[in-house]
Amino acid sequence: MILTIVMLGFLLLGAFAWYMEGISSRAPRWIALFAVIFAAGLFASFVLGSGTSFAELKPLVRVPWIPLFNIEYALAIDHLSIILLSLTFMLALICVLVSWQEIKEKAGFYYFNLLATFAGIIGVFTAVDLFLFFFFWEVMLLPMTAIIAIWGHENRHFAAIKFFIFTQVSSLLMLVAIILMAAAHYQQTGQLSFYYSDWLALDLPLEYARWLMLGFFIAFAVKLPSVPVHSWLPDAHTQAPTAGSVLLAGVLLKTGAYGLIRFVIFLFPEASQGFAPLAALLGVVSILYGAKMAFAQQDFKRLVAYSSISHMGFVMLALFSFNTTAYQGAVLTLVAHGLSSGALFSLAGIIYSRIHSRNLADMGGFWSSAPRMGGFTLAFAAAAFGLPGLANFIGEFMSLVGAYQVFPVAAVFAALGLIGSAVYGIVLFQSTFHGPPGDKVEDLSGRELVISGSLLGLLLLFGLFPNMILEYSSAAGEQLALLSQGVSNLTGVTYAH
Amino acid sequence: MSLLAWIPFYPLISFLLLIALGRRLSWGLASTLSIGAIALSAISSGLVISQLASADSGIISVKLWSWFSLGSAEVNFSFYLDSLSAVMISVVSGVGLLIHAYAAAYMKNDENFSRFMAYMNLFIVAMLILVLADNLVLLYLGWEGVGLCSFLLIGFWYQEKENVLAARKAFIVTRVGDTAMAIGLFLLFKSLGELNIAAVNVSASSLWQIGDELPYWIALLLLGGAVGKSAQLPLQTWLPDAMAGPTPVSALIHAATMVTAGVYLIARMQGVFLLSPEVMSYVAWVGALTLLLAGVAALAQKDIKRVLAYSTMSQIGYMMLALGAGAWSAGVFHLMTHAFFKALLFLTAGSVILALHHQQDLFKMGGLLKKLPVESGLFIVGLICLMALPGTSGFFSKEAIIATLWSSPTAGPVLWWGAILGALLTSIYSCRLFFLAFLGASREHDKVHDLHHDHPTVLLRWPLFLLALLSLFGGLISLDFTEVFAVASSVDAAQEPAWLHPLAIATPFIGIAFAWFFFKSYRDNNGEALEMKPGGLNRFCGDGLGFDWLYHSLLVRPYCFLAAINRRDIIDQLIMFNGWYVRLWHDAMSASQNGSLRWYAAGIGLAVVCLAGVTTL
Amino acid sequence: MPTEMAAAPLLSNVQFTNAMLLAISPQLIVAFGIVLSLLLIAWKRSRRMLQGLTSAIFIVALIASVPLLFNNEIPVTILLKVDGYGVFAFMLVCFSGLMVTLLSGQLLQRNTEAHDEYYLLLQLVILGGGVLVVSDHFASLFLGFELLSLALVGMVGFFREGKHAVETAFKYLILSATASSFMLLGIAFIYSQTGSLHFSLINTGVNGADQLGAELTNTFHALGMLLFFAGMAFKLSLVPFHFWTPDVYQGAPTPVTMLMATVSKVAMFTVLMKCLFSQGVFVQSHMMQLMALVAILSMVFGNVLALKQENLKRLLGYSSIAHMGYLLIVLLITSMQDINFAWQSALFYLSAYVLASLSIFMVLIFTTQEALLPGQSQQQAEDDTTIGSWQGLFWRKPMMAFLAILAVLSLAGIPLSMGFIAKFYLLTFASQAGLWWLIAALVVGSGIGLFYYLRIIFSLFAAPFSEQKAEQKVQQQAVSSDGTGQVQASGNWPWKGVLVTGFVFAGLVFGLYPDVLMQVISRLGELTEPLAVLDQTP
Amino acid sequence: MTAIPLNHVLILACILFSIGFIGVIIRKNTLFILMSLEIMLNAVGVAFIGAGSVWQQADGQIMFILILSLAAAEVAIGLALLIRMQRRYQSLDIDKLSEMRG
Repeated sequence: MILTIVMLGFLLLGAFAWYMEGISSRAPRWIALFAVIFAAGLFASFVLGSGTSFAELKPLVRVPWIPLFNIEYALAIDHLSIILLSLTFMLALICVLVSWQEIKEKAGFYYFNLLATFAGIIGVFTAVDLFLFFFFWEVMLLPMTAIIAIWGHENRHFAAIKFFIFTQVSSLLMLVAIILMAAAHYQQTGQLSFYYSDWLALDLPLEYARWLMLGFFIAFAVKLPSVPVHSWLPDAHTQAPTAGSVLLAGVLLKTGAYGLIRFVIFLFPEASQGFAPLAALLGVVSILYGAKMAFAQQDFKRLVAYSSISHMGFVMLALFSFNTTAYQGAVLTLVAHGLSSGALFSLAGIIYSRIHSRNLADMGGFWSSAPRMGGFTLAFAAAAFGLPGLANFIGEFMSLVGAYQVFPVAAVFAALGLIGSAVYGIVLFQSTFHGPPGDKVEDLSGRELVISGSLLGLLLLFGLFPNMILEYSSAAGEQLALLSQGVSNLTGVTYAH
Repeated sequence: MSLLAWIPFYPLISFLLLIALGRRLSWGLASTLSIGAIALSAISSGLVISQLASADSGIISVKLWSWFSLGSAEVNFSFYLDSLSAVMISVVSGVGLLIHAYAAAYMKNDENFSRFMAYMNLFIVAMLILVLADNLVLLYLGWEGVGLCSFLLIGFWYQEKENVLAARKAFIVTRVGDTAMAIGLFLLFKSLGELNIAAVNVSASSLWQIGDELPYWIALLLLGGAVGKSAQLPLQTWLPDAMAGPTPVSALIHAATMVTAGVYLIARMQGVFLLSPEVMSYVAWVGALTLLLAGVAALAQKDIKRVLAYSTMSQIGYMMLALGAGAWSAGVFHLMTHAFFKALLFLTAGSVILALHHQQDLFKMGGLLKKLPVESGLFIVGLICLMALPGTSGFFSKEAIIATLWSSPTAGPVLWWGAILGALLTSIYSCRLFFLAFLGASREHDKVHDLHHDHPTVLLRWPLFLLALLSLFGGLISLDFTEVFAVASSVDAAQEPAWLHPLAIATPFIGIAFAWFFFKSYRDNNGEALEMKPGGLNRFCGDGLGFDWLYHSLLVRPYCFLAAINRRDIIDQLIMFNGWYVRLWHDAMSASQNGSLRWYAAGIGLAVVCLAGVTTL
Repeated sequence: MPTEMAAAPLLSNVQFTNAMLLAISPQLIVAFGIVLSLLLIAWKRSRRMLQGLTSAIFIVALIASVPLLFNNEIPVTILLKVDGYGVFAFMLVCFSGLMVTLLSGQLLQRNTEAHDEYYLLLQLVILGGGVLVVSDHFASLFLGFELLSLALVGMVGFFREGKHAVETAFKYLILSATASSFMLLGIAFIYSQTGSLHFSLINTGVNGADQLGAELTNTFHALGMLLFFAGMAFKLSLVPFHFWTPDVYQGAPTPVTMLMATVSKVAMFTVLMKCLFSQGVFVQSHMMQLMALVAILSMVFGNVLALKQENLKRLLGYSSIAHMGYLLIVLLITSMQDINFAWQSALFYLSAYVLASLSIFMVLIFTTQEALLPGQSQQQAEDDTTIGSWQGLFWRKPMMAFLAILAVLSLAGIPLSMGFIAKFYLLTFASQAGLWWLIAALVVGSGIGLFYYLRIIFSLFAAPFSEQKAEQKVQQQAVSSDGTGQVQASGNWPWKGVLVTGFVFAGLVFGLYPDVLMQVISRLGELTEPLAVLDQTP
Repeated sequence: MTAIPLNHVLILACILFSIGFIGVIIRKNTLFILMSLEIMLNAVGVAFIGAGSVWQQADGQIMFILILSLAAAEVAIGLALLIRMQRRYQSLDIDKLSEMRG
């Protein structure tokens, strides 16, 4: 129930912020800040105070919504959701903070949209009725699109439309798959159901499951995104306002990965295992292509956007390796990438606020005037290219170690991505902070220090003590490995664990 | 927490303080902080090593915390000290301390002094973690950490474009090696389920036979990492460019410590390497080829630091050769002595450069013997160690290497001759360097900057004296690696020709004699302008034998080209082509909405006819 | 040559009972209302009174329909058959008529011409629609069809001084007459082969028609079906009979466009469904393929045509083409079992579509009223309303813009709106029937559609006019309000806010909690298990 | 007297209908278009009456009467519009009515 309150709270406080806009131009951001902190606190107290184990999906609420189709309002959380929800809250805070000075026009409506997006994301991470999941999946798009389209940069409408159409078209396929799944449940049990746990019990013919899996997979692959359906992302990231980019890269991409884990791999273990080689290939191609494209970019945010594609390639590869280590690595990569790319986008916003350009050619030599900013940029770029000690390294390393057990060749090619990431990471850092000093830029302000510092702190924390996250993903990882073992017993294909 | 754990911790604290406080710290405070931290590390190292001597197992280890686990294998944040890492930490903290002291003086006037010292401290942290790591992942952490520091320090003067590019190159080229190493780790973990160094070495030898395929690949991939970090063929190209960094950096990172990490890695993983004689011989060959190539390239350099850089490459080639030949102790011994004398050479060169207002071109120096007698003396000490004249530390270590080569199963006479030739080259380029810089008459710099005017003498001189002492007498230190290295196959000295040793000892003198006559014009220069002969060969050697060109045209240019032509993302274009296509349809269909009633009626009729056709067919 | 007498010819002695009278009471109320209106006009020509009377008639008809909703089906002579679905459709029709009445007042007031006929014609249209939705016979279909069409022609060209009045009216008249000729020829062919004008083929001369439906072997019968379908498709503006749509949508007065988009579509589709289902068309594979083809073409090309359209009314015209294409999916049933679910899907979809269309046209009317320049007739302003003219509406009139957004989202089929649930129905239906090609076309069409729907929404959010322009506008408005005080007074029509808020509320409620409506619709049939459709394996 | 086969009647109706339809398409004068529409409707009437006589029902003829009234209504509206058109455009050329397009 608490999550429902959080979502409603976000919406109501968002509306309140919107209303308050007319009264005080400063009120909306304080309301938003309060909303996020309050919600995070509520969530934390709930999770920590509940005293129950979340190793298995724990239902929170289940009430009928559309009885005719047996659609329910059902929420549940497990460790994966908790990890991703925590990431969401963290980045929500960052989003509010980076918007602090940036958004001056229509701030009330802006914070309403921001909070509505958070609400939608929370819904996605907790819904266990697939219709509800789809509902949230779409609902989180709307305010996000509004954020891009209203407060974005010069080419915002194009980017917003592209973003929306990509996700919408792919998710219609998912909707068809959801409907067919529910119908399959009807045929097997005589009752329509969209409930996740009910679906887990279904026994589908492999041929049929393959098609359904594909429907889900395409939707999530677009969101992840994976080559060749990635191209909405560079545009959307580039054109979005800073908080939009942070949210997109930090959390929205993770919904794709979340979907892959929960609704592709666990729902269709057999089918997705058959599909795994192709998915791994897509992952590897994403890694290399993303790295190469990132290197080619002249636009700070575009570069980071392509780097996200590259990093999500690791996640794809790892998830479809059906291996405990790889799974843990993938989950950690999700968190780490959320933090590091969020940080890089924040920095892009901070630099943009100084020089009003995202073009790397307009930058250079900032170190002399803004050493702190330089230090943080370096640290986050280092996180992006997987410097050990930061969380990204553990994530990628475990992903690759795990993937290597199953797809050695793919993992070797994926490892080449480490070189590619170093290339673009270094280029990014050097073309902003190295070189002859140009215009003087102001160094980080106190608020910006808090943003960067907290993100770096978390990256270091999870880099040095990754067990804080890993221990929560080990159970699911082992389940995954067991699942694939079960399948390989059936199919005769053996996988190393 | 045990003393061992504290060793990297002091510089870490110092790093954090320096970064946090930045320019607010005065020179005095900043240098005290950074040097003090290293001093504490050095003292702790000494204490720990003395503890090690009394330890029964010959090992001290400490587990700080459990880092993460790969399946059933725990990867811990723990340190492991045995005699090999003891040598390394003493070199790192000892030489590091001296270089820090020197650097504090050298960089005194730089506005970013505390940032510089912070990086240096961070480097020491990373390097200590590298050598103390008890598992390969932690080692990799240090490995990447030193790479990052190297990057930062090469690009410390970031306003110059060359420095920026050199830093980029250094990082990316070593990253190529690192990736190979990472893949090696994947393979290692897949096959052994373990990444703890000691455990790997043990289970490798128990699980595999000599000549198995798995250890071959693992060793080869680890070698890939080693050649990247240690600037060996074929990933050597970054080191000469790395000289763009401040000279103390070159001394610390690109001569004494980081570049020898590859040697350390191979020595550390000897359990795996021993199982693959083929890779051992590759190691030897890589070392031999690098030392010859670097020797030749050093002969054609104009920049004093680049000569030393190639010389470093060449000396590491010796270490590799030693490892490849199975002379583990000799290799590590040479690592240590090389750290002493190469640090000395670099730091002295730094003093010279400082005195000459950042003039690094050898052809514009000359006659420094009279103007800078102390520095000249120190440089001579360094050079004789480098040439391995009898009695110096370099002599002991290099002779130990050459002695094992002839009859080693993985090396052999050819490589022995290579090593001798390398020694010959070493003495020739050393003499050339000395002649050009110190003999003859001054060519451009009539006035020499008074070093001690604004640099503290004590810090600028005393480290050099200490290093000179170490260089001269460091050969007397005896290292005992029996606990670490498996006993090398006994060399049957009886079968070796008797002239081997005399020839090896005589080689440097032959080189000196040759140089004495060949470089007469350099030696007897009277102050007239000197130019390097512009011949193609000179240029070829000067550019490092064309590797840069090769990589540039084979890898860099195609990658940039690919990136440039596909900047707009062909896949995106393909997808957006659909948009174009739909728009085309839109235009076509819109044209049919021409407003004419009769046309619309005809459209209906046509539609009916067509549909009737479709239905009946 | 078949000689046996077909059962139940047009002229037969059927007892007319009270139940029948009750069953068609809503239609009778409207018919009676027309007479009443005529009398009112004769007595006193008052715009407001007539408008009030018309609204009252529609409201009474709506109320009268409610008790009929869950009745069993009642044949009223052989011409009509009143069942729940038809009643529900009639309520949609009537509700749309009510909205049109309410929204026409402003427009008529601005026109100095006579306007009494307008409401009469409107009532005739509703009556025509009312007859259509309950008809069970080709004759009644024909009557309803023509009643609706001819009255509409009158309304389309009502403001004869309008820029496009003649052109629009002529296009609609001639094309619609052509189409109805096609349809009539089709009916004649069908009649010639079956010997019955009744929808149901039972007891007719068609071979094997004692079961419901049969594969057609007779060319003229097939041709008849085709021609009949073509005539209906014209009214539903399905590709390739869609040519007239954008021109007429643009040229007609906006309330009339609204009428065409709602009443005409609902009535036509309902009767088409009734007819085709009664004829057992689902076993005629040719017709099924034909309809599938038309559906796919409509979905894709409707959206393609709207892609770069700037004129809002034209754009909505194109969008309606696509929507009727989507809706055609429900006609592609595979067996009797599907019929109920097809009805539910269709009615829910139509409700969503009607609500969205009403909302968006309402916003269109309101916004042009406010932005009217002096000397510009409202009709002209509406005809020329482009997407750009809604620029920045959100910042000026948030509620109205929100209604527009909700309507557009509904048309685009995105959650939070009824349109999404409607699309969910269609997808459920299509995936059960295994209509993969249609699903593909739906996905592609929706994708293309998003492009222009989002353009509308973004325009609402875009920065308002530059200050200079806005100032100019303010000045102009000041001038105009000084000149004609009456216009200013009527600009603040008090119901406006109520209407907008009501529609927003309805849209949100039905979008978020569609069960309210679903339960009603699912109880209309009551004959079979509502989800029996799911029993088949796809 | 042999009965005329139904198909003949229907084919006649088809031909008549096509003539009318072609008239609608090719005629530029609005008046002729209206007349062509009448032909089309009459063709339908022929078909109905033919079919009705085959089935021995009055239905066909009733339909024909309905069609006649439709035709009358249509022509009435059409002629009214025609007058408007003549006034406004001083022409009866239907092709002038193509202002809305695209």
